[in-house]
Amino acid sequence: MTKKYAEPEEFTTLELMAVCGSRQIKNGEVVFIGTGLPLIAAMLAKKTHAPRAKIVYEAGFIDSNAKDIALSIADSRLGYRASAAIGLIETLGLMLQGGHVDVGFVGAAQIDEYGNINTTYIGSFENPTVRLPGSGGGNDIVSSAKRFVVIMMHEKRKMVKKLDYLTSPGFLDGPGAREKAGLMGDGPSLVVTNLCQMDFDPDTKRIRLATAHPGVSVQQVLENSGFDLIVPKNVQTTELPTPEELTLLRAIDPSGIYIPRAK
Amino acid sequence: MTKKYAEPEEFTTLELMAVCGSRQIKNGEVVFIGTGLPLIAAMLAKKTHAPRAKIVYEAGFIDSNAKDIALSIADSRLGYRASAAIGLIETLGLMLQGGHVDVGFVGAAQIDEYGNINTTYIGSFENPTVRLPGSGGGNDIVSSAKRFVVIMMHEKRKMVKKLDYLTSPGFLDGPGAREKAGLMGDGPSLVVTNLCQMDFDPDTKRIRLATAHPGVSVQQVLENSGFDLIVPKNVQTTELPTPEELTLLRAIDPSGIYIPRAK
Amino acid sequence: MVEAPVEDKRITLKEAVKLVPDGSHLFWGGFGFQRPPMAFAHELVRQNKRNLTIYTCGSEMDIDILSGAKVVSRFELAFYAIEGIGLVPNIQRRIREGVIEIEDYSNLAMALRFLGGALGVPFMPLKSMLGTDLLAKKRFRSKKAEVIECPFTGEKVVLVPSVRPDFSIVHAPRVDREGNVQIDGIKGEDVEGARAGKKVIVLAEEIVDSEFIRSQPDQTVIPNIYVTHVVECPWGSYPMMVYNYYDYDMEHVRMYYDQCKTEEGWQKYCEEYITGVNDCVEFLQKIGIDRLMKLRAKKPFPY
Amino acid sequence: MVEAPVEDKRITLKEAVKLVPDGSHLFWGGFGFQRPPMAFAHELVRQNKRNLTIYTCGSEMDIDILSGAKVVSRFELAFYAIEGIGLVPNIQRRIREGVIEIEDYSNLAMALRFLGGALGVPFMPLKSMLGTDLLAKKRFRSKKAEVIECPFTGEKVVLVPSVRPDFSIVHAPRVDREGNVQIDGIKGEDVEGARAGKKVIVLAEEIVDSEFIRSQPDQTVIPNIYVTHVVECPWGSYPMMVYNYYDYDMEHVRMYYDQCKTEEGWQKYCEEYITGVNDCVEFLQKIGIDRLMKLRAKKPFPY
Repeated sequence: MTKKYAEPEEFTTLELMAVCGSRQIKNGEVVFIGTGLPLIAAMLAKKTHAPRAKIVYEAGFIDSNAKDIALSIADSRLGYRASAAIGLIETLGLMLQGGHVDVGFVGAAQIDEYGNINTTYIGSFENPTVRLPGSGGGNDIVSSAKRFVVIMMHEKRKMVKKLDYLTSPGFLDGPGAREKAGLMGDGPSLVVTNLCQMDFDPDTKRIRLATAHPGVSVQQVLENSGFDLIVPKNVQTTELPTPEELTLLRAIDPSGIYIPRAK
Repeated sequence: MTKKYAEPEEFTTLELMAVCGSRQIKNGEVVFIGTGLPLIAAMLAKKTHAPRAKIVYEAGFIDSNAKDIALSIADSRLGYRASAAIGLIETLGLMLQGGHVDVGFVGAAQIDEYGNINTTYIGSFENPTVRLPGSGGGNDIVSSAKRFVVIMMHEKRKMVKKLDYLTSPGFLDGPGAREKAGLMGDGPSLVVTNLCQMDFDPDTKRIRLATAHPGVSVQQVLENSGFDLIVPKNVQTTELPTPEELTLLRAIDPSGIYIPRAK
Repeated sequence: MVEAPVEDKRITLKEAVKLVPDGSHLFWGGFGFQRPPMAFAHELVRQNKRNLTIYTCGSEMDIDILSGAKVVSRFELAFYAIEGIGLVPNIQRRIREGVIEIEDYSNLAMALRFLGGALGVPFMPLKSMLGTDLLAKKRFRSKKAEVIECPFTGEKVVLVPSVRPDFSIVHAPRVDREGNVQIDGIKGEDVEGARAGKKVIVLAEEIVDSEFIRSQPDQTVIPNIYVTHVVECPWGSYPMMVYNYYDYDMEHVRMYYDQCKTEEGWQKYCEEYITGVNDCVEFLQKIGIDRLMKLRAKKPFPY
Repeated sequence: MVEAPVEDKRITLKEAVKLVPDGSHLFWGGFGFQRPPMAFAHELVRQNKRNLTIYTCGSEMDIDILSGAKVVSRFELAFYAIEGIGLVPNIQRRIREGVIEIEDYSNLAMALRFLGGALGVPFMPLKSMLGTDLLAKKRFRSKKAEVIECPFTGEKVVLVPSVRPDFSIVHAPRVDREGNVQIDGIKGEDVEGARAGKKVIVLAEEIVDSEFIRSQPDQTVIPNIYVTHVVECPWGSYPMMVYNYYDYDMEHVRMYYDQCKTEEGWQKYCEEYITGVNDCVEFLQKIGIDRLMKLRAKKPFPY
C-alpha cells in the first residue's frame, strides 16, 4: 500500500507545520506539549501513527485525551479522559526532570544556530523594547526532555546570530557544551518553520537545512535566516500531508482556532 | 469550682503517665504523635482541655479523630474523621520541618542528661547486642518540632551518662549546641517516666527533676538514674489525674491495649 | 466528654484584603487560565494597595490587572501572557515606565522554590536554567541562584532559594470553615505555594461542611493546619475557569485585552469593572447572571 | 481515525518476581501495617532470591520475612519493628550472624532520598540528622550524607543522596491494566518511591477498567507513565492491612512473632506458609476464606 499525498494547493502552511510536528512523535512516546500548533500536532499523532503517545501538559494534565481544543495549558478541556491531573512539580519535576519525557515541543521568539532559544526579552536586558512571556516551562522542557522540537515562524529577525537573551538551552556554544553545563537532555532534534525543516549537524551541532516545504527555494530560506545555515547538497522537499491527515486535522480544530481555514 | 483529684490507689502508673502527657498538649496545638502511650495521651487531651488540638501521625494522617485504638502509626483506624490522609513528605517534611508542629512525643531506649535519645543500637555500633527499631520519624520530630516530650520507663540502664548511639538530638552537649548544629526546634521540654517528670534547666540545659509521682521519693528517682540529675530544693508531687480523666482514659482504651486494667 | 468546637476561619473578601499591608510579599495561586484569585486581585485594586511583591509560576489577566493598577512593583516568576491572545498589555507598559521589575526563573524553578519554602529548607536543587541567561542575569535579588558540584556525583546542580512569602493567596473549589481545602483537576503549584506562606488565605467557590471533608480525608489537598483565613467567593476566578465549576469567558478576556492596549482603555476597564463597583458581587451583577449560567461546567466534562 | 489500543501491562506474580535478578536494589513500598507488598515478599522467598538491597522508610513483618529467608543482605532504612508487639525477630538474628547490614537514616531522610531520585536530582536538602550519630556513623556507603552551608542563608543543611533503585515494588488498592494507580488513605512514601524506580511493579487488590480511572483523573496517584508491570494480587498485604479493603490479622502476626523467636520456629513458619505452598492463592486458602471475610473493611470505616 503506497502512501498517497495531498497536493500542495490542498493544505495551508500551518497545516503542513502541524503535520511535520506530528511526525516527530513516535508511538508510545511521552510528549511534553504547550498550546498552539504543538497541541494540534500531538492530537493528530494520537489519531494516526502514534495512538499510544502520552501527552503531558505542564499544568498537571497527564496522558490527556482532550476532545476539544484548549486555549491554555491549564485548560480544563485537557482533563477529559486524562489518566492523571496533578501539578507542576509532577509534570516538570518528577516526570520531565525525572527523565521520563521523550520529546518536548516549544516555540521561540528568537533561535540561534545552535538551537538556543529566547522567549524573554527583545532588546537589551537592561532596557528591553519588548518583554516576552518568559521561560514558563520552556527552559525546563529543553533542559531535560530526551530531545526537543521547535515550531516557529521563519523570519530574519527570529533566526539570529546572537540572541538578545538566552532563555532555553539548545547546544549552547557547540559540541559537549550541554554535558559540560550539566544538562540532562540531548538537545534539539528539529526546527519546523513555515519555510522548511532544519536539523543539527551531529559533529558541529550547528543548524542545517533538512527539507524545504513545497514551493520554497533554498535561497528563500537563506534570505529569511539571520544566521548561517548548513545547506547539504541535495535538499529534499518536506514530506507532504496525506488526505487522511488533513481530514483529521480539520476535525481536531473545526473552528480554526490554531489553524485558520482560509489559505 | 475546685478541681477534685483521684486518690493514688485509684489509678495505675501508666494511667498517670498518659495524663501527664495529655497535659503537655495545649488547646489548638499541632501535635506529632507515635503509637503507644502518646496516642492515648493525645486522644485524652482532645476529650478534655484541648478539643482543638490537631493530631498528626507521620504515615500521613492529619487532624485525626480516631474512635478506635490504633496499633500502628499507619493504621487505617487513624483515618476516621481525619481532615487529611497524605504521606510522609507531607507530615515529616511540609508540616514538621516546615515549622507547623508545636509539640512532638517520642519514646526512648536510652536518654542522657541533655535529653539526647538512643533508639537504634544497644552495645557498640560495630557489634551491637541489640538492634532497636531505629529513628523512624523520631529524629525528624525532635529536630524540628517547636518542643518535644519524651515518655519512657525509668531505669538506670535507660537514664545514662553516655548513649550507645545518638539517634535523636536533645540539647546535644549543652547551651547553644542545637543552634550551632543548625537544628530548628527548641529541644526537649519534659521527660515523663513511671517515677517522675523531669524538665531541663534553662541555663545549663541539663535534666532536672520537676515532680515526683505520688509515693515516689527523690532518693528512688536518683537510684534509678544513671546520670546526674539536678534536684531542686522543693520537689512537688505530680498533679494527679481527675476522676473525669480516668473515666475518659478507660473509655479510650477499653480493652487495655496500651494501658492494661490491672494495677 | 467535650465535643470539639469547629474552628471558624471565615472572613469576608474585604476583611481578607485589609489584612495585607502595603509592601507585602505574596504567593499568587492558580496557573494559566485555571483558578486565578481574580476577585482578590480586584479587591486589592479597590483598596489601593501598593508595592506588593508577587511570586508565581505563571499568571495572566489577574496579574496584568494588578500591574495596571500599580498594586505590584516586583514579580518573581516564569511566565506571563494571555495564552491564545497575546502579551499582557499593562505589564508591558509598566515595565517601560520603570515601575515594575521582574526576576525571571523557569516554571520548575519557581515551583521548587515554593516546595523548598514549604519544606522548611533554604534552597532546592534543580537541573534546569543551566547554561542560560536565567542563571547569568539578575535584576534585583542579591543572589538569584547558585551552581554547585554535587558532593555525591560531581555533577552540576543549580540551587534556587526557597520562598516563604508573607501571604499565600489560593482560589479553590471547596473548603470547610476550618480551612480544609479540596481542589479538583490540576493543582498547578498551589499545593506547594499554599504551604510556603506564613499566612494563607483561601478563597473558594463554596464552603462545605467539615463532615463532608472528613468523610473523604484523602481528597484534602491543603489541610486546615496551613490555612489562616477562608473566604467564600463564588465565581471568584471569572472570567477565567475553575475545573468542574465553570469555563472561561473569552469574549470578556478579548475585550479586556483589546481595551488595555492603551492606558486610557485600561483606565476605562478598571473604572467600569473594578473601582466602579463596590464589591465582587456587584462585579458579577454587572457581568450578568445569564452570562455566568451559560459558563457552568457541563457534566461529565469539567468545563 | 485509529482508536488507541489500551496498553496491557498485566503479568503474574511469579513472572514479576522472575524479573528481579539476584543482587537487585529495590524500593519497598507500604508503611508500617499499611499496604506492605507481602505477597511479593513471599514469592521472592519461594524463588530463592539472594543479595537484594532494600530501600524503605519503615517496614515490619514483610522485611523480617525477607531477612529470615536471607533474600536481603542490605537495608537502607529508618525503622523496623512489629509495632505494638516488639523487635523484628529474624532481622535481630541475621544481624548477629553478620549476614545483614543496615545503613540508618531518619524517615524524612529516606522519603526525601526517594523524592530526589524521582525528581532526577542527585541529592535533597534536609534539616534532620544534624548533630547525631545518624550523620557521624556509617556502615557501608562511601558517602552517607554531607553537611553544607546554605549559599543563601549560611545555615547548616544536610544533603542526602538520592536513590534510584532498579525496581520499585508497591502494593495498591486499584490499578488499571495500563498502570494508572489509585491509593486510598495514606500514601506513606509510595508516591515518591514509585517514581524513583528504574522499573516499577505495582501489585493491586483489583485491576479496574481504564475508563473508571479516566473518569476521575485527579484520583490517580501514580500515572501509567511510571509503571512497568501490573500484578493483580487480592489480599496481597495480608496479614497486614489495606485502607478501605481489609484490616490486619493480629492473631496471625502474633503467632508469627512468637514462633520466629527461634530459628527453628521461623523455619517452620516459612515452610508452612511460604515455601510449602505453591503460590499466593494457596497461601490464602491455607488462611481460610472465613477468616479473610471477617477482616473486610466495614463501611464507613476504612478498616
